[in-house]
Amino acid sequence: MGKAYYTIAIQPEKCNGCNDCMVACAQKKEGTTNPSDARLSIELGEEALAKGFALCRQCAMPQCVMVCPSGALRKDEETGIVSVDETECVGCRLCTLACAYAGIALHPKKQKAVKCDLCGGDPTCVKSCKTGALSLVTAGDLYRRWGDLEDLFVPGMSFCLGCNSELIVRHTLRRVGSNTVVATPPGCVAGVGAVGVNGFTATKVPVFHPLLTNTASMLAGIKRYYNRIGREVTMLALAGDGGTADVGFQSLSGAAERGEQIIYICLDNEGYMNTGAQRSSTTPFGAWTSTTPVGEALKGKTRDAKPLPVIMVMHNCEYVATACSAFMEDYYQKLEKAIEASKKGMAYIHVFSPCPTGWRFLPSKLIEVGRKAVASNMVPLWEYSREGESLRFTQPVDNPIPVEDYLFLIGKYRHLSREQIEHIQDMVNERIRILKALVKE
Amino acid sequence: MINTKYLLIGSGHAALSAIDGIRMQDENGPILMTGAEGRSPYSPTILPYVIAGRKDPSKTQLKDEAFFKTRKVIFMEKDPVKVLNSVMSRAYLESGKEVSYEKVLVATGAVPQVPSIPGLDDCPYEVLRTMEDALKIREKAKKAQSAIIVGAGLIGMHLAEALSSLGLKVTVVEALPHVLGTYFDEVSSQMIRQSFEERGVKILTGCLISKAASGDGVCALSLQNGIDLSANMLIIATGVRPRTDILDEYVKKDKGILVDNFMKTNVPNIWAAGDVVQCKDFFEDRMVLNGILPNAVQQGIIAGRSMANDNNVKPFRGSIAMNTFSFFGNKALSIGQVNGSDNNSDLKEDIILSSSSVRYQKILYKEDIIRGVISINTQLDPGVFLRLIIDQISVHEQKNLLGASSLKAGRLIMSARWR
Amino acid sequence: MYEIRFHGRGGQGAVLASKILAKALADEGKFVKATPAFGFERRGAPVAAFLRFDDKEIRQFTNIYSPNCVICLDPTLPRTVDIFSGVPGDGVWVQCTKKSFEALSIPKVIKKVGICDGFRIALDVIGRPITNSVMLGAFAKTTGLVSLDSLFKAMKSVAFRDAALEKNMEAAARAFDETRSLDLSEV
Amino acid sequence: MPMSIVCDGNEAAAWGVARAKPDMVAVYPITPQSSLAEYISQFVADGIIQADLMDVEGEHTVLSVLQGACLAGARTFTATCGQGLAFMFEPYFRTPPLRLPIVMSIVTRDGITPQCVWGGQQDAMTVKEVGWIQMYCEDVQEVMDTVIMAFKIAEHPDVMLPVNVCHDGNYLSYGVSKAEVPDQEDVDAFLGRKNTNWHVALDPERPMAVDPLTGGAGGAGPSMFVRYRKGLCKGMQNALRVITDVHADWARRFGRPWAPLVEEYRLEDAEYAIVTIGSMTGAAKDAVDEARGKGKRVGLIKFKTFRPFPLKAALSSLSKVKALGVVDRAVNFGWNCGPLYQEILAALYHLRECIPAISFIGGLAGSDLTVDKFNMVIEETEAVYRGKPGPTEPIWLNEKD
Repeated sequence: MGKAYYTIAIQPEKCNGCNDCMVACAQKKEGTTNPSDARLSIELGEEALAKGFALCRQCAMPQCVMVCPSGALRKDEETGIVSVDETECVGCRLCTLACAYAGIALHPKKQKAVKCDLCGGDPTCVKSCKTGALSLVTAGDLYRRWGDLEDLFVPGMSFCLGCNSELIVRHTLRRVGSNTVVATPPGCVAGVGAVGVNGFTATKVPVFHPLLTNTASMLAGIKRYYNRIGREVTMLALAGDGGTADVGFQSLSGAAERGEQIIYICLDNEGYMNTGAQRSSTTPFGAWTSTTPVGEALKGKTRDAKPLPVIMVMHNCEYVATACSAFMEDYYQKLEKAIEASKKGMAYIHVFSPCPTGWRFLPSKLIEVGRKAVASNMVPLWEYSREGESLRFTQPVDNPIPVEDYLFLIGKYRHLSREQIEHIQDMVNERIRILKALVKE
Repeated sequence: MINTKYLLIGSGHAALSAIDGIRMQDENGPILMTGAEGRSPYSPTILPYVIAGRKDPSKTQLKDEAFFKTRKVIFMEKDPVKVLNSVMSRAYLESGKEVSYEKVLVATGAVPQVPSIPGLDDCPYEVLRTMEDALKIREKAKKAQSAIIVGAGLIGMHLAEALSSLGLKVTVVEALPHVLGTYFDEVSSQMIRQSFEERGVKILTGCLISKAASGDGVCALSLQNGIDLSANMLIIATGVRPRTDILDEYVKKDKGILVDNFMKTNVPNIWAAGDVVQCKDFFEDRMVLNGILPNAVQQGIIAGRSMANDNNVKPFRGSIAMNTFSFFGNKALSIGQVNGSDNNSDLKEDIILSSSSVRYQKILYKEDIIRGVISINTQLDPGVFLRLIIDQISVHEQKNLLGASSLKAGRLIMSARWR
Repeated sequence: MYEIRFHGRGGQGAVLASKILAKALADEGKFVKATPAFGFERRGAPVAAFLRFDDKEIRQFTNIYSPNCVICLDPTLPRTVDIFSGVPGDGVWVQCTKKSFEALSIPKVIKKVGICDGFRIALDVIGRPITNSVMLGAFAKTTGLVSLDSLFKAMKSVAFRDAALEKNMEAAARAFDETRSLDLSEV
Repeated sequence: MPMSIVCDGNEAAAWGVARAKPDMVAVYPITPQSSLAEYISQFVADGIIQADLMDVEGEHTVLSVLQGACLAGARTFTATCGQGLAFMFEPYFRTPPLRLPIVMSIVTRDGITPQCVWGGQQDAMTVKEVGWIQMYCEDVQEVMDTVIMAFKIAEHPDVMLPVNVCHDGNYLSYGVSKAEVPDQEDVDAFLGRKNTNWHVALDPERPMAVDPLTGGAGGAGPSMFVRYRKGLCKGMQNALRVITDVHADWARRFGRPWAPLVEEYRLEDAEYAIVTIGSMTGAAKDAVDEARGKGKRVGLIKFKTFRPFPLKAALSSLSKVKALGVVDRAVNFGWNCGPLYQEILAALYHLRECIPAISFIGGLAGSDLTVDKFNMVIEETEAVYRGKPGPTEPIWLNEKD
């Protein structure tokens, strides 16, 4: 359990549909050159990026193995390869019903299940792929790759136990790298000493406190000068919702409008969490904060959260995305796009950042809170790029769980009345409707 | 007395999946699994293949010793639970041992349902649920020339093919108007039937049995429509019922053990999964029996994770009827709601039918969402379609392509949703 | 020190006229200081601008309250604004008008009057009733304190909008030709 | 050959900027600074200024982008006034402790409310305590020259502080006069090699944390904070010397000897003096000349550098007379007098004797400080010199205009 195994990963945007992988596989497995004999398949759709893949993921908990009544399928605990013992297969095809990736099929002649076995660990298809669309990775590979990147924050910063922002900022700076100037305005990240305390610094890159109000402006000034002298240096903002959606909004808005080349990460913990949990404009309706308290007359915040990421879409940004630490791969992919986009203009990522301290839930529930926020559509994960000209859900939620399943995980919502919950559910439904309208069919 | 944290009663797919479910969250909590037959775990689904000689009965084991060892599971192969005392959290085994558990999963599966037919009790009939049953039928079939199978469900039809392939003259008697009526519509059912009949299997549908008799190595059935049948073997394959007899009265049951979407019974530390449960239906608000292998696996995982306090476990989506069925080299598939005509008049059908060969496909939609699929010998990925149904993915744009080129369309839609 | 006060309406270019004249005088070696009276730039509102020049350095940056010369860019303005306010005597008045000397009411403090039908010239040449360049030509003719060439040079250094430099010079030149002056001390 | 032009103060400032060759300029228009913003934009458009022009959405961002650019090593310039300065105040008051040598013109304007778009020094005077160097100009040419000199002062290693070059809204912003634009090579030679962020930088090639949390009740924090504060004060005091040196250097190179800190006019044998600041001084000098013509022994003391307050230079001049009339173009509400007057009183404490002084407040909201007004100032001051008890309240010069 918990071991990371190899699997073949596909990057659809790199695939040109040449079929080399399928031919190579067919040759190796069947001695033919007929792509339909291959253990993987790539179908081309009408649009350039539309591709239909059929390929085994060598799942960690393979459903095909679990449903096989014949004991013919097994996952090697060492290599992770899911393989078929053809002599034991009776051809019942229950495995094909269990696999959502079309990764296993019945051999038309032998009437036995056949599937990719990674060629024992050195897959022919990957070697044959000239565009780099196919690669052999472990699920853990990604994490290991991230882990191998240098953590450019020092250890021992005084984040709260289970802080989501720490997770995000450390990962972010790892990926963005050392040729970077980091701005972290007053807020949790700065408050834990990200810029340093009393003469000691907390990062291995240049870092500074902008004002709560001018993060994007200051970065814009730095970037413009580096551009002027012909040096490519990345500008990274790690700001909270106060410095972004509230007093910092004008400078952000102006910088986005002017297309300043900045990666702006907003860590939205829905309030001023480092100074005693006061309300911000991204605090959701009904939430308790120290300035929207719960009493006889008032029951938490009376207004809905400002939908900042959507606002940023309409702001001349090159790239806008929402993210959540419960979906780190999703975040990393967005981060990579943001890095690219920031070479042309502003890349804005709005990271949902649950706060165990200020929201009142156990640190151990952090990821669960994130998952349920996404599963309930409280926090839809999407991205927009100016090039793509359309908004795209990266973790579509077709059957959202009721928002109360999310709300009741968190202390700041404990007092909510039925009417308040309904209001939040209505708001969530309405915002999803608006977002969907921005998706180009 | 044996103490354990997790007791798993049964050794089928549900119980085995529960092991992995528990171990996702709890790496070391003691697990005890009890089997009834003194065999390595196997699947009843494989039994027709054993009878047909296509599967070596000694090679049916689903999991080897290493599986239990790496997962730290104690498997007592032949210690069936006799009674479960839900109040004391104790299981009393037939061997006389007592097991004290913190949490228990009841995955006792099902037992054959035998209809009451006058005279049947005196006949040497067979049922097929255990390996012993299979071996017995296989032995008998070696000496027999003919067999009557009562019930044209999956087991009955599987058996009919198996026995027919062994050279027996097979007659199938079914009370309902069609074979495999649960899974296939009239057209596809007729195609399957025709295929059987072409190979000499006699199929009598819409026939009720009035009495049974035996003597001289021959079993005889009288049907209500006046037909008399006789054969060397009589096999009853009229379905199964959940095996709930070990439970006391505190555990709520209807036809099966009633469970919620996390496979929990009304008793806080008792879970149930697999063929023994009665659970939510996927499409409709009702509690249904659930004798379907992939559902049992799903339930087992959910039950295991729930037992180990995994807060992120997603609830069971509800039982969906589904099966793959192979007959004489043909491939049939059924998922979800397949009959639009009955009480589901809002379903729309998209049908491809080939008259020249055995080829048929029907996709049922409710608006833009797929509700069911029947396929006989057409190309599609069953698992992809199952996922499209479960996730209720709107396929408005791709409807035409889904009907005409199901394999490609399904893969395109699914791939677009992966990351 | 010689002090000039421009009167005009917003849009007629009184402030620009003071700037041009300042440049022209500076070019002729004079020390100059010019300031506009400040207000919102509403079209049609009365505006004023002030200019001092001298052969020695001028230090004060203030408005002008007792001008030696009043230049009025608009024919209707004398009816609403006391353009002669503070003129101490022996004053010079350069007025945009199509009236004759006889039709003007000339106060006692004015010693010399220059008139020019600036509107007609501006409309003829520039196409719009902007009289600043015209009245600079009239001022040059009336007073002889600045040469037309210096004015042209100054105009060239000012960024005229719509590239109307040529037309403005033409208008100033025509005004120079058409301006008639009356010396009351000789009467 | 220096180019001779006739221009207003805003254009003169823009020419100063052009000759100083900044890397980045950011401006947000506001009356009466707008034409300065326009000149700069036009100069950038015409290639006269080869700087990155940041056309941003407000003064707050104006100064913020310049702070960023400056931290990366850029020479920067901006200009504002009045409400724009108020809106800019948040980044404004951290610029000095960041030790960023930004040069900013304040085209001084009176404060609201009542609503007012005209000149007055209320804006600059209101922000005088936060560590910017402030120099007030008298004349169009001085505006141009001082803008150039400001860069050299700001970027001096002993100073490293931002500089405000203040010129009066209306009278200097729009006031036209002859001016000389110095040759580029001469200015280049004067300013020397640019090195704006030798001290504090945001550069991945030499990572440092700019502005870490500093302070608290114990540990290294408080002493470190005091060190920062004392450093800033030292930079301010160093600036007095540097301003003087730079003005001397300017006079040597360009032949225009502006008084760097305090200017004395006809003070040598004066019995009493009037004290001025900014563009009012011209008319004041004319009034002094007139009075002298009538045999009155009056002199004038003009403050060019107001921050840091040139205490020594001020005392040297103030101690030469026996009565003072201080004319302010702004109000010190807390003391019911003009702000310069208040500073003069503080300076006078350092003399062992008491010199009577009157506070005059005039020129508010664009009102005119004419020679006549200064005649009155001289009369009142003379009366006090002659022994009449001074007024206990300020005299409002334009009260009856």
